Amino acid sequence: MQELINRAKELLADGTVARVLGYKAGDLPYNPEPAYFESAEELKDFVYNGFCGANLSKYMIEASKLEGKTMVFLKPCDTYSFNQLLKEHRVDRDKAYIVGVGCKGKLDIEKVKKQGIKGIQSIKGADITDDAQILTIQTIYGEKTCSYGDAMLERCHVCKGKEHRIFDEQIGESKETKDAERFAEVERIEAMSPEEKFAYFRSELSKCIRCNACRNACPACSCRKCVFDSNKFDSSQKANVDSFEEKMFHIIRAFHVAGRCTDCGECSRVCPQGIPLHLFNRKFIKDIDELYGEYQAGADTDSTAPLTDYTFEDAEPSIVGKRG
Amino acid sequence: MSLENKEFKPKIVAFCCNWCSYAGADLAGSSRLTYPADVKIIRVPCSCRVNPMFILRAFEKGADGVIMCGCHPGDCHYSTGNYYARRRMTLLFSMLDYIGVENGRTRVEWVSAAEGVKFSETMNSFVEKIYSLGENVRLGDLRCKS
Amino acid sequence: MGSEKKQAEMMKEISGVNPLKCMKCGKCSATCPSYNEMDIKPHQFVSYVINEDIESLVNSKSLWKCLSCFACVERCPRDVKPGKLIDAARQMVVRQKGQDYLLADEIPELLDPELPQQLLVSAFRRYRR
Amino acid sequence: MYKIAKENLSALFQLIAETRELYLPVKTAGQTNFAAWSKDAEVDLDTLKTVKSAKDAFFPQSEGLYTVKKEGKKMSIEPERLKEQEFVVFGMKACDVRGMEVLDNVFLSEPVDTFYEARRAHGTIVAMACHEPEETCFCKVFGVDAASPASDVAVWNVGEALYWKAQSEKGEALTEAVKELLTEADEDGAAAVEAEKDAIHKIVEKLPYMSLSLEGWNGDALSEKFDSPVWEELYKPCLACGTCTFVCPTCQCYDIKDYTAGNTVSRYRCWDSCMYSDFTMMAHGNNRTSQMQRFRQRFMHKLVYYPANNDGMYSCTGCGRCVEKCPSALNIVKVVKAFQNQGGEK
Amino acid sequence: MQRIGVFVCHCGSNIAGAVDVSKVAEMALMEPGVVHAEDYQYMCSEAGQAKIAAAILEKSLTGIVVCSCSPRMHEATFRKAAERAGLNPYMVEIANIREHCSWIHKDMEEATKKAVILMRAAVAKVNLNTPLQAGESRVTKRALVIGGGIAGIQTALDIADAGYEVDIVEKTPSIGGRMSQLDKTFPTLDCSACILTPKMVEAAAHDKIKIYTYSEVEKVSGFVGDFTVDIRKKARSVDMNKCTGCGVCQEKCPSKKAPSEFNRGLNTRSAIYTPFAQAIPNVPVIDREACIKFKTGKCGICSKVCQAGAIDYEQKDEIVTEKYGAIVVATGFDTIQLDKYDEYAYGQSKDVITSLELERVMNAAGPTHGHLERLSDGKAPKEIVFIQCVGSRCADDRGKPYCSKICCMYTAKHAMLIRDKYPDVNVTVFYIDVRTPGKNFDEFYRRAVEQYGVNYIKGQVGKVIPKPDGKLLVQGSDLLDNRQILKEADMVVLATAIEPNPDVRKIATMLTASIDTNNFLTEAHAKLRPVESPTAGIFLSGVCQGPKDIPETVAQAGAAAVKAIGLLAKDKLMTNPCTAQADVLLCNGCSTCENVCPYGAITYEDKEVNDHGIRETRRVAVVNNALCQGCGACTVACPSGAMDLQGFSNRQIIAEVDAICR
Repeated sequence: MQELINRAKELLADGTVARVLGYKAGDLPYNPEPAYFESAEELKDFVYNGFCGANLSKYMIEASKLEGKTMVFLKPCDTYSFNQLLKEHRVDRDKAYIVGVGCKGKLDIEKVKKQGIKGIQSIKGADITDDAQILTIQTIYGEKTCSYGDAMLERCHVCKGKEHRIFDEQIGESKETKDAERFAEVERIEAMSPEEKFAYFRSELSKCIRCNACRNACPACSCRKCVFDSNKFDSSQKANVDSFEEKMFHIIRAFHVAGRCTDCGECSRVCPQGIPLHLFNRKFIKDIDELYGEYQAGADTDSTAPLTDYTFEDAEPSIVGKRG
Repeated sequence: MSLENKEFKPKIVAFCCNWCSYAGADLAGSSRLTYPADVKIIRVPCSCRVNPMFILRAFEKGADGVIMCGCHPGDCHYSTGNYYARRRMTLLFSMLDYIGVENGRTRVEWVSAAEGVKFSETMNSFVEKIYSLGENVRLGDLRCKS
Repeated sequence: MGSEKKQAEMMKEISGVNPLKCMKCGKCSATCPSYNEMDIKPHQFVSYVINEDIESLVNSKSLWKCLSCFACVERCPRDVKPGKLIDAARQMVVRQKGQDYLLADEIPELLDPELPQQLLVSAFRRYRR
Repeated sequence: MYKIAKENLSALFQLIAETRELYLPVKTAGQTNFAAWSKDAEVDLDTLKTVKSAKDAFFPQSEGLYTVKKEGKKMSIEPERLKEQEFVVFGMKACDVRGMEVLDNVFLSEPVDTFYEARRAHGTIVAMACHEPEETCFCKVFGVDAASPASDVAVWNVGEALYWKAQSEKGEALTEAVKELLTEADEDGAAAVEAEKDAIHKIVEKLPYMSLSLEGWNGDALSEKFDSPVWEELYKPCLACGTCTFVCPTCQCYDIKDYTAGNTVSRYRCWDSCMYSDFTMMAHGNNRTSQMQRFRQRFMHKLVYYPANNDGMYSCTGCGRCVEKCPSALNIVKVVKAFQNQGGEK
Repeated sequence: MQRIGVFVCHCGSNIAGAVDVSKVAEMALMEPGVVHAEDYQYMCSEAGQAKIAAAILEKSLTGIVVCSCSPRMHEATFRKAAERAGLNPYMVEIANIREHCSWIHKDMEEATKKAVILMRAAVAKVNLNTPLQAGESRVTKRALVIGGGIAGIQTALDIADAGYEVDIVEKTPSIGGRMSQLDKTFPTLDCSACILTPKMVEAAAHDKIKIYTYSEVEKVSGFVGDFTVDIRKKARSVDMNKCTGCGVCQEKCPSKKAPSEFNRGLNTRSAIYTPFAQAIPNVPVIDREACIKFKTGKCGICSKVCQAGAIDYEQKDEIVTEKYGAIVVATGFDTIQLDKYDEYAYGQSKDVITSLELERVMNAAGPTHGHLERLSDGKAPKEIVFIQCVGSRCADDRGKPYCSKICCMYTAKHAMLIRDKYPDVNVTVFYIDVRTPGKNFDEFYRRAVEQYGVNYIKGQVGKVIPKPDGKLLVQGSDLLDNRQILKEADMVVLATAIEPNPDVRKIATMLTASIDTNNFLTEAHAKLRPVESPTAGIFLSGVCQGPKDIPETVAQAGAAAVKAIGLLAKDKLMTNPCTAQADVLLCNGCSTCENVCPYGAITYEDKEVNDHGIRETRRVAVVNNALCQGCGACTVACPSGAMDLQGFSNRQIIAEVDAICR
């Protein structure tokens, strides 16, 4: 972490960047917030640890409108989002000084709490320099431990790889965290009967409160004004009066980001109701991979997106009923 | 055709592209090739004009089946429109299948301006399928059911 | 017949070759150093698979005359890779015979003094599993 | 005070449900929220905080107001019926109960919100003392006693039993209705409850947010706080989602919308969030044009405007849901602290 | 609020026989916005149209719905009728209750119900219609032809003969193109130069044709009817007006080591040069890379010997900006690079040559003055092997997946010419298939075999091995005899695949014309519009669109000319008003719509916007109404709904959906 701070100070001092986009220490051991730092003095609050899970690429949309360069710390998976935004002209490469930060997997406090750990006072083992095996947690109710792996976000278990796709420099080491199949959960659902599928998604989506956290945290959902907020389709319903609205919202959201979603997992991370929203996006990714050839959004900035592309021999929509 | 369920009159929306399928439907009409009156056609310039929102909207408002027809791949009046439509609809239908909507409530058929017979046959078989699936309960908005 | 079809499918699967891509140009045969030793020529190999006559392939002399030099694979303009088909046919024979294709006792019989030594070595490397 | 063994709880729920609607924390797909009780529902009284507060029971996320029916060119209007059925909300916490007070000040003062009023009149709140408060809790800062909820019925969770105490007429009535399942608590029971209260108070003292000071936050602080440069820094991580608003027990803003369903139009209201860019959108646009302004609005309302209109009562109960749920780790505590730190420099 | 009139047509008994038309009219009055409804025997008749006009005027209608036959039949009729009554023609919607209803449903009650629903959908839509104006754009009556080969020359001549001005832009110093490099042409064996040169002269002399040689298209803006093109006239270093074309400078030039492009690098040329003797214009250029004066500052011999004083070392590139109504692309082809085909030993032996090189060898003006000889040692060859399909029909990335189309015929030509002139030379052709679909083509090929004794062997060559003695060992297979062949040859000729001129990608990008995976320009419709690009105002001539021989190229050149003339003959272009429009406040500037537009109608601009008080400069989509054809692909690609299609807007279609599902 000190290395990041030192580098930030250097670049601020020599005028390379006008500000630094990173994280500020929170008031609890696990809630650092994304923040801008404009001076060495401000950097005293800078923190970078396992709880810094937010995808800062999203913030670069706004940062691109500011004067001067913004130094930003991006995890490997964040760089896919940055690339994708670059491709869509939503961020300005010249306004970003990207430090690719190594990643050993990011933590999900909800997963810690799900293990019955509450009254958390401090957490040891979450720093990026730690060797990432065990978290030791001091609570009001005594000391608890939790393995790092068990506390990791879902996305880290199916990590795309620890390679930064775009950066100006790299700092810190990464550790492979992939220990599960990316599409296993999608396949599990695909194998269900229509009734089971319906019941599964009804149960999950019934929790949706239409808070729009998934949309607003999503780097692919970068619309200035979402269709669900505008009257262009007569679709600006805010509430969950009927279960259909959640389906409409989540299907269309997934469709709008199909071929653009980098599978960064922010939607699921931020959902207050713990809905595995990534399963929608990942379904499209799987379909695209299978039907139109493997495609990883954000892997580059010049490939043709699957939904703006075609071949004469493309699968017919009837393939949906035919696949096993 | 199995029409056992006399009570159930499905609502079926058919999006037809202006250049091929709408003309194919016209040909079916002038050839007096019948298909059930449950099918109502909406004319769009090209199958690529069909937004997934339209299809979900139809289901929301109480449609029991939605079919989209366009020019055969390679014959699009706008060269490439139906290629895009094909990918979009494939993904959309796959998603609907994934969330447990009965397969068969949605369909895409390529019908040329010369295929009046195909148009009528397609509509007959699609309507039959919708009858066999029954009322759409998984995608509709309850407020539209009364 | 059924089993022939299955074998043909298996051959396509092992080799990863789609024989239907062949345009019958014969460049594989033109390029093959063992051509004259072969009873079934490289380009014929492809059509045998298309016609699902795997029995003949498996029993052919060619199977063991191919040097696996992969010149045919390299030069095939249609990406058909006849060499891989031959390789696949060998695999099938190997699988039928069990763990080892080349049992020590069998070698002297098969030994042709005119065969290059290199082939023996490479065959051992490839098929002794 | 009465007592009921935990093993008899499902019988209690069934009994309540015979005469009243019953809402209580139910776990669905891994998350606990208030929902109508049913035999198959997975009741979860162990989770300290439901994701959403219990305010839906009185102020639902969306509710119909009236329906317009069209026949030919004739139109008729059918207003939605007010709540008539008695209902019980079981398992609220002291903070959520305080939340109801906050909402009462808004909806029960003139002009009275009849939909809300009817629900309040027919709803009985059974609240539980917080057995094990968590690090995100700071209700004490707002004078809420986690050990003694100010509800119709208060309940303490001690060992294998719940202790039950009616605290209002409605509470008495409910107690009467379920008496067959309750047993009179003895002196040991009373002592156990006192011990539980003590334990809760002790833990509360240890919570990290206990030192939070609200000094300077009051109805008179308007221009000082409004014009502070601190907001410019604070709002930046905000993604403009409505999570904080929708999990909050005191947020009360709603939008009114129409839904066209063929020949009918239903007018309904639904929660809105001041964090949304289209909040209070008008024909000319929006009077708050930046996220900073929207962000400021939420906290100014909770800590300045609301107290100014309600005898100094804050529109925050310290439930800590926003602390847990904000995707960007922002929350009201950070806001208060930021002003604290900024203190003299300003 | 709209004031809508609904007109229900009986169509004699065609509709009224199955649909209760008065019921439909009656139900129409229940619909929001409908203030007038009536039914009539024949709405399309004079009397019917008069009824519509009368109602529009009397009831001040703002929109009408005609329930009748298919809009494909009478939409235009009713639109005109409405327009005559002062109503915007795009405020008319048709409910198709004949083809889609009365003709296919027997049960009157059922058919009437459906007709009512179709009427409702049309009313719901027209409620949201807005008046649209067909735009007009002017047509600049001048065409640009990019490429001065036979395709470009023919197109230019045809357009010019129709009375329109044409400019040809040619990259090289002379027009003439590939055809000028050919010796003889199949299947008639007439001399290429003899038939091409007169055309070149005709083009140069035509008063409507202006030729820019040694020039390139630099920038294209605008759209159909109104393109603005920057042409870079590269510095020739010779004054076109002064030069007499005497050729003395070329003779005296001391730098003679530059490889001759015209002769495919088989010999050299001087630094100041015309590519070939019949070049048009017959004005040399100085190759500044090779010129001693430009390299060292010393020399200047050409300037000294030029009696006309035409040499101008100071000349600079010049940009000419011109306006055009139509652009024809005729950029032609080149042969592919053979560096990935090691097995054919091209590059290892001078005696392995491409067919185009053979053309030069056989040509009297070529490096060997027309004598057939080995380029390595000048000896007369006795055995010549031709190899077909080198790089054509190839699935891997070494070559091209398509058939180059011309090789079978020119190889037969070469074989025949050699056997004719040198009967003692043996000629062997290794082929995969011999493809001769063309007039007199197969006869030509058979003559090569039957009369001239060319030895055709079915089977591809695997390898060509240069031997130390200078001979070439060709290893091939004879698939018919099932034997491998080892043949010694003195020369090997490769029928090398052709590919579009590499510059075409750059040009296509400038023109926003689409291109396929092989870099051939895409036609607007593979069958019905084969000489037009999907981008309006861009036409395709010659091999840039796909492999072709000379007669086909000339035919297509004429067709492209006709299409261009058809455009230039119009004074104004009426544009379809049902085009896409971007809402600048919603546009993200993401370029997704641009990527699916088949017409290149969408561009991006930085625009100052005022988004409810927030003023900022944003990158937003702009639709060119003259190019947009209204397919709607962009509207669905756009996630924010910023892109909408006039006449088929999102809200209109949704209103129809709602009305049907009601």
